[in-house]
Amino acid sequence: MPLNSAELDAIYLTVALASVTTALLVLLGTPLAWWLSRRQGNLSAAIEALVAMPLILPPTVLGFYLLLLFAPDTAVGRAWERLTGSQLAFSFSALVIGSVIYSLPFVVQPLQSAFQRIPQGLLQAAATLGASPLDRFRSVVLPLTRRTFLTAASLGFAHTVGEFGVVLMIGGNIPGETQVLSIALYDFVETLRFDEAHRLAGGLVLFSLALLFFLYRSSGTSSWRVRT
Amino acid sequence: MPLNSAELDAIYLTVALASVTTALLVLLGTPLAWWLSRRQGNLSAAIEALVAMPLILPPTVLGFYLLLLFAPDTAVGRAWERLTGSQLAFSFSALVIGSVIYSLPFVVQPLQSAFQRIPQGLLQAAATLGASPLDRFRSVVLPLTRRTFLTAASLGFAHTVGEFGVVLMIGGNIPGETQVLSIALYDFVETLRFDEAHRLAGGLVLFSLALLFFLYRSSGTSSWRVRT
Amino acid sequence: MSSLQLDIHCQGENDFTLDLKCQLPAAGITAIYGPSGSGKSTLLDCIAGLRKPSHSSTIRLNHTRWHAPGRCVPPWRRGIGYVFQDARLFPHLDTLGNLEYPLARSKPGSITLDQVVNWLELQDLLAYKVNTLSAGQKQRVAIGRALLGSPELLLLDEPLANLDHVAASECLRCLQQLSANTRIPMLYVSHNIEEVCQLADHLLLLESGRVTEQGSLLDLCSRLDTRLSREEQAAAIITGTISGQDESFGLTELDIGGHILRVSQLRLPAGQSRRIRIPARDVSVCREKPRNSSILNIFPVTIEELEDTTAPRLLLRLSLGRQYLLARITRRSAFELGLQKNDHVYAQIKSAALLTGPTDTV
Amino acid sequence: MSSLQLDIHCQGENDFTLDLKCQLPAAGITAIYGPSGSGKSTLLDCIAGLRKPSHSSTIRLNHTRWHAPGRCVPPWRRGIGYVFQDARLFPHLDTLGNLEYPLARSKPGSITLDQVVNWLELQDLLAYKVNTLSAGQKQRVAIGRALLGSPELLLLDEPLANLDHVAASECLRCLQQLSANTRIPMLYVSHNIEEVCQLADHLLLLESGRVTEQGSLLDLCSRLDTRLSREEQAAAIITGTISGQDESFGLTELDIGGHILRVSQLRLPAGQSRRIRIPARDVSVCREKPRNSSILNIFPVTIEELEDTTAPRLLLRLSLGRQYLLARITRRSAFELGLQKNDHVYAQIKSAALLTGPTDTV
Amino acid sequence: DDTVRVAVATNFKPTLLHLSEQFQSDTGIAVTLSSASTGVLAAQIIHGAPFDVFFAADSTTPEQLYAADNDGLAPFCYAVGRLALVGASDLSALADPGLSLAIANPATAPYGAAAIEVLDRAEFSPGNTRKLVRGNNAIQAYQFWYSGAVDLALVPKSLATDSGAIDVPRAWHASLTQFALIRQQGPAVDAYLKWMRSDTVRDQITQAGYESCP
Ligand SMILES: Nc1ncnc2c1ncn2[C@@H]1O[C@H](COP(=O)(O)OP(=O)(O)OP(=O)(O)O)[C@@H](O)[C@H]1O
Ligand SMILES: Nc1ncnc2c1ncn2[C@@H]1O[C@H](COP(=O)(O)OP(=O)(O)OP(=O)(O)O)[C@@H](O)[C@H]1O
Ligand code: MOO
Ligand SMILES: [Mg+2]
Ligand SMILES: [Mg+2]
Repeated sequence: MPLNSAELDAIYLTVALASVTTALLVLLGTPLAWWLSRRQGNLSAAIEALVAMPLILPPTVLGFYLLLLFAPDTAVGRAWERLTGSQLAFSFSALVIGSVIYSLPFVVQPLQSAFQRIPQGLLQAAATLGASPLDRFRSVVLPLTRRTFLTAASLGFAHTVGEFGVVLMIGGNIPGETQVLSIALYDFVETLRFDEAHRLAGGLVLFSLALLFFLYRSSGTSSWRVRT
Repeated sequence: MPLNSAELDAIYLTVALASVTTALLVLLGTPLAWWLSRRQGNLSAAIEALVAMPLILPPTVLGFYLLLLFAPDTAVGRAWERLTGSQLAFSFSALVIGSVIYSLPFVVQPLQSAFQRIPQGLLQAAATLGASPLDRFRSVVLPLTRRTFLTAASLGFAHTVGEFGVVLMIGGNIPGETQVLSIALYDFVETLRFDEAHRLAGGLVLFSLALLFFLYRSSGTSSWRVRT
Repeated sequence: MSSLQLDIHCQGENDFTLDLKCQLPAAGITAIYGPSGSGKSTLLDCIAGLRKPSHSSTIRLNHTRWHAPGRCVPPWRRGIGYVFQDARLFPHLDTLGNLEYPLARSKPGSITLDQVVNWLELQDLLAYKVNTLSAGQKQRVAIGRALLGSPELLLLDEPLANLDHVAASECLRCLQQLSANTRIPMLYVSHNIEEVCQLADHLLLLESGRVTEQGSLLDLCSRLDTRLSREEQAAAIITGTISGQDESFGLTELDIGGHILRVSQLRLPAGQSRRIRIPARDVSVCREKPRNSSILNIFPVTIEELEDTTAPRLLLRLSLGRQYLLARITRRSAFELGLQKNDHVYAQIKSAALLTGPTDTV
Repeated sequence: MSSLQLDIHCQGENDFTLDLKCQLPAAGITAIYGPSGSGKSTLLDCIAGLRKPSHSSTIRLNHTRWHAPGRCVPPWRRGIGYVFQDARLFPHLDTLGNLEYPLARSKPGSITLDQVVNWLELQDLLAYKVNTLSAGQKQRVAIGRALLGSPELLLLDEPLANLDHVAASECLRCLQQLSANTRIPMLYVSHNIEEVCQLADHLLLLESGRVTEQGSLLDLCSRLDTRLSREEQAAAIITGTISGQDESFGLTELDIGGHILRVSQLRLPAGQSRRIRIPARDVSVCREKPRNSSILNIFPVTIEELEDTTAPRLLLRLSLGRQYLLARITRRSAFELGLQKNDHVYAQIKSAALLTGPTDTV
Repeated sequence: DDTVRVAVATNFKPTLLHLSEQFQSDTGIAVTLSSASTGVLAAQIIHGAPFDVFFAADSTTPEQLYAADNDGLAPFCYAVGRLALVGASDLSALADPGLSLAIANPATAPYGAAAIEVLDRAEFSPGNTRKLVRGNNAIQAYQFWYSGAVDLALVPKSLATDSGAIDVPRAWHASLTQFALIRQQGPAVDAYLKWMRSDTVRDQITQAGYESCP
């Protein structure tokens, strides 16, 4: 079953979107989660609530509001155009931004609760051994929360691959530019082309299953477990 | 701005669906996460991958496959009808099942990594003090992972409230029966009734923000933190 | 007689194997002694059921088989109390919560919360979060918690390691009383031979996962060939009968086969018998009976055995009636005094050594 | 002179406040001694920067202000090594990984990995996961890790609590050597007064967060009014000059103001001076010089001070030339011998006590 | 059972909502409207969705459904859609490559296919390089324009009656005939059908931006 060029485009775009989004999710989510894990009080509770917010709105609706925000005649849209010279709405960048906002809670919340459970004493020990905060994070926190990072990143990746409401709305379903796999799949279902839908869905599921399986298996074997 | 009866129906249905789903997610997700956290190897990696699977498919497509599964002429559909006397597809039960499957990874994965980080020594201590496995879980594991339960449950709840692809597909958007808030909101946007959409979206966001805020604030203050 | 029967083979990581077969009395206090890494904690873990020994191992307390081929009682059904080397308090409960934890989970026992709080002086700590306790405070709470489970067997893994001297001897006294009053048998792991000798009735010496010596403390202590006697803190244990009280000087007189030994006051009725630990380093010998010495306890003894060594100091085994003393002296003194087996000499026991309070008497 | 200046006020939870102002020598080993919960760990935490004292507190090592109003150097810039009461090894690294952790993070020091591995006998443990180490093994790795940070100040919080006697004295010897060779000043928290006396040059006694006594070990040890002398294990420290070696019996002779004290062999050149710890309980007194005794060390002394007490035993302060010995005897003996201030008597020091190997000599 | 369960393609939902409310107040028979795109509704119907009446956005889908199980009444036309351009005052804007344009997805929506036919006309070929955004259905195409993200949109006239839309000539694309299918008959459904076919309703459908069936 050869893939046609539209499908290849969609696959490429999906992988690119999910990868960039996951990378950004981890990059942004990690410091945010760390900050939240070290703080208590109204401000951090408010930010936590805000991070969880995008979950409450149906993706298409969220996408609609993002579109209202990204349109060329809004402050955001104009600022983007001044900075990059191109329009934000219906661009790959818009997809990335939308996906990041949409999946942020799935990365921030597990990381935050993992960070909170890092034994304080280990960080203190590292500090007395000359490790700066960043170094401590890299050399103690990261290795101890590896599995949570894996979880968070795989949730974020999968969610971006599967997500389509937001992408559809702010991407405009432009083949080769913003048409990702999930939209292509959706189109097959919409047009009752079930055979093609089954084929694509089956491929997607098998590939993801295999990927996740190896991910989890490898994370399992080299896992550290504190005896005490 | 009084709510009309369709909106009230939708609110009621949404709260019911999200509550039942969250309860089931926690009920099913907890033992599953516990089991996964105690095991390593191919079987558990495979199950982990399976749990994460629904994420990869766009919700509508997932909904479509669930529809194929639940239809009255399938094994599942027939079995359900024999057991309960009513049709599964397009029923509230179907929505619950679909939502549970869809949101399971968001509950299982954080719980699993929290469980893995419970100090083994505390469980051993509890065992020597006469606590059976269930008792240990209740008296040691639960209190130590309270915050993760909160995270997991709130992610699951929010995701169910916001989720609509699956619900639309297997529920059929039937007012008073399967039309939840997210679909009603979607409908407003789709039928270009933007004022009503803004009103509903605004209400939903404010309410959820307030709820999450208080949830996170209360979980923050009474949090335990191990010094070492 | 009640006993704890062990036949354990437990393969660990790091090339370590615990391999032992022995029968310990399930009464009184049995000390487990051995160098770091010799498998003491591993042994307790096996007994508690926290670590699975090989299938063919047996662990039996009296007539209850805890582990046997085809049978393994889970830890929470073994009715044990375990004080871990690290305290392992529950961080989500305060001190009181930790103490109360076992109460609902074990059959009601004779030890009450109030008693434990009193013994271990936990009054002020009850409402504290456990993560704000000092290391010694934590350890005391852990001991209390284990006691409140009304165990049939108490496992203690260096419970006093983090306690200061005063708190430690206070705890030791408690444990002794407890052992006497409740008849809960105890397995007591310690690196501190003094502690061990003060407390234990029975001894198990471990090395690299194997038993090197085992027996009653009295036997093992007065023998020159055990690991114990090679220790810095070798001591003999002798038994005496309370024969009088010297109220004005706060001393008690014990009869040791006709000789009077003066020790710090023991409020016990005359006629009762008592064990006294006499460290070898506190005993010196003279050919003539010293006069006008501050040393109160001077006894005529016979040299039973002289350690044959080229080290700067050696051990003597001295018979005092039917009992034995150990003395550690320099080889130079032995030479200068021309000490020989069967010589009659005087043993002087530095009195103060016997006066160091409750911890010195068993 | 180099010094560690402390003026710390630190409000804890549970009504505990650490409140102390003192100047410690930033050289040699300073022991911090006090009952459980007296604030020893809290003090080390403040010095390490892990706990914030009040704004107005000052912590200064030589000319570096670590904490002062408006200034707070973070822990990782203080150049400290800290051995925690619980080992706090990194569970994601093996033993070697833990040891190497500080290497890249501190300026290269004079202590090498090989040395540390040798001193602490960690060869066999290098590839082990730290969660499979026994408690004592963990503690040794933690000590090694702290040393490898080449600290300017080493903080040790009961580092030997989980070690057996042999390993503990081995470690003690290392720390002493280290202190002598590298001149790293150390703050050493311990509950074990023997350990403290063997190791420390300087002493800080804490009680309920306050300093009760502070000074050089020699001063504090020979005074009858300090907490130390009230301890079971009170001891005097005296200084002597190596005057000869008795090769055949494995002894070394020290000159103490004209008197010869024989101790276990010290391989040091004649003329070098040495500190000897003499526990009060090992010293007895006689009016007449004993003859034919196994006790090698008998000195004429003068009673400087008699403790006035109604307890069964009392302390004597005895002058030996310009130095002092402590003797713990029963009140009964004091009475029977009619001991008085300024009496000339003989002090006999149970020789074996001075022969207990390296740990007994500083 | 005096409830009529109606599945309706989204483009017709606003119109039908209005009509059904009238029906409900006239007859007391309740009408529930479930809307989604034609494709989703069809998939649901195939798999047991309990709909009595299905208003599709095209003619082929109802015909396929009817051919599959051949029960109920044959599908019939209820309205013919018209395409309109929003965002410009003149159709010539379609030839301007500088103006972005939203249409419905031609693969899934009949209005999208019609829009492509219009854009394929020779006079608009200069605009071929424009940014062409495809909504998943006609509604979304309209939302793109509404949000300000695109300059122009080719959408059903029914959506744009009050947005200053310009009609696209009927002949420029294949006819947008919309068929309805009856799945389940009964007194309530019959009454509803009868009412839907009444002249008043036909007039209202026309006013809403549709044309009457041939
Ligand atoms: N969880 C474990 N997995 C594998 N090996 C272990 C584990 N715990 C301990 N060991 C190994 O078993 C041996 C005995 O350890 P154990 O803890 O029983 O010693 P111990 O006698 O209690 O020593 P210590 O006095 O230092 O506490 C050690 O060599 C240790 O490395
Ligand atoms: N993290 C903390 N928060 C609040 N209070 C604490 C904390 N840690 C210790 N304390 C309290 O401070 C006091 C001193 O504790 P610290 O740990 O300094 O004692 P310590 O002298 O080291 O005792 P130990 O010898 O038992 O280790 C104790 O009363 C303890 O309850
Ligand atoms: O009404 Mo449609 O079928 O979504 O264009
Ligand atoms: Mg151990
Ligand atoms: Mg402490």
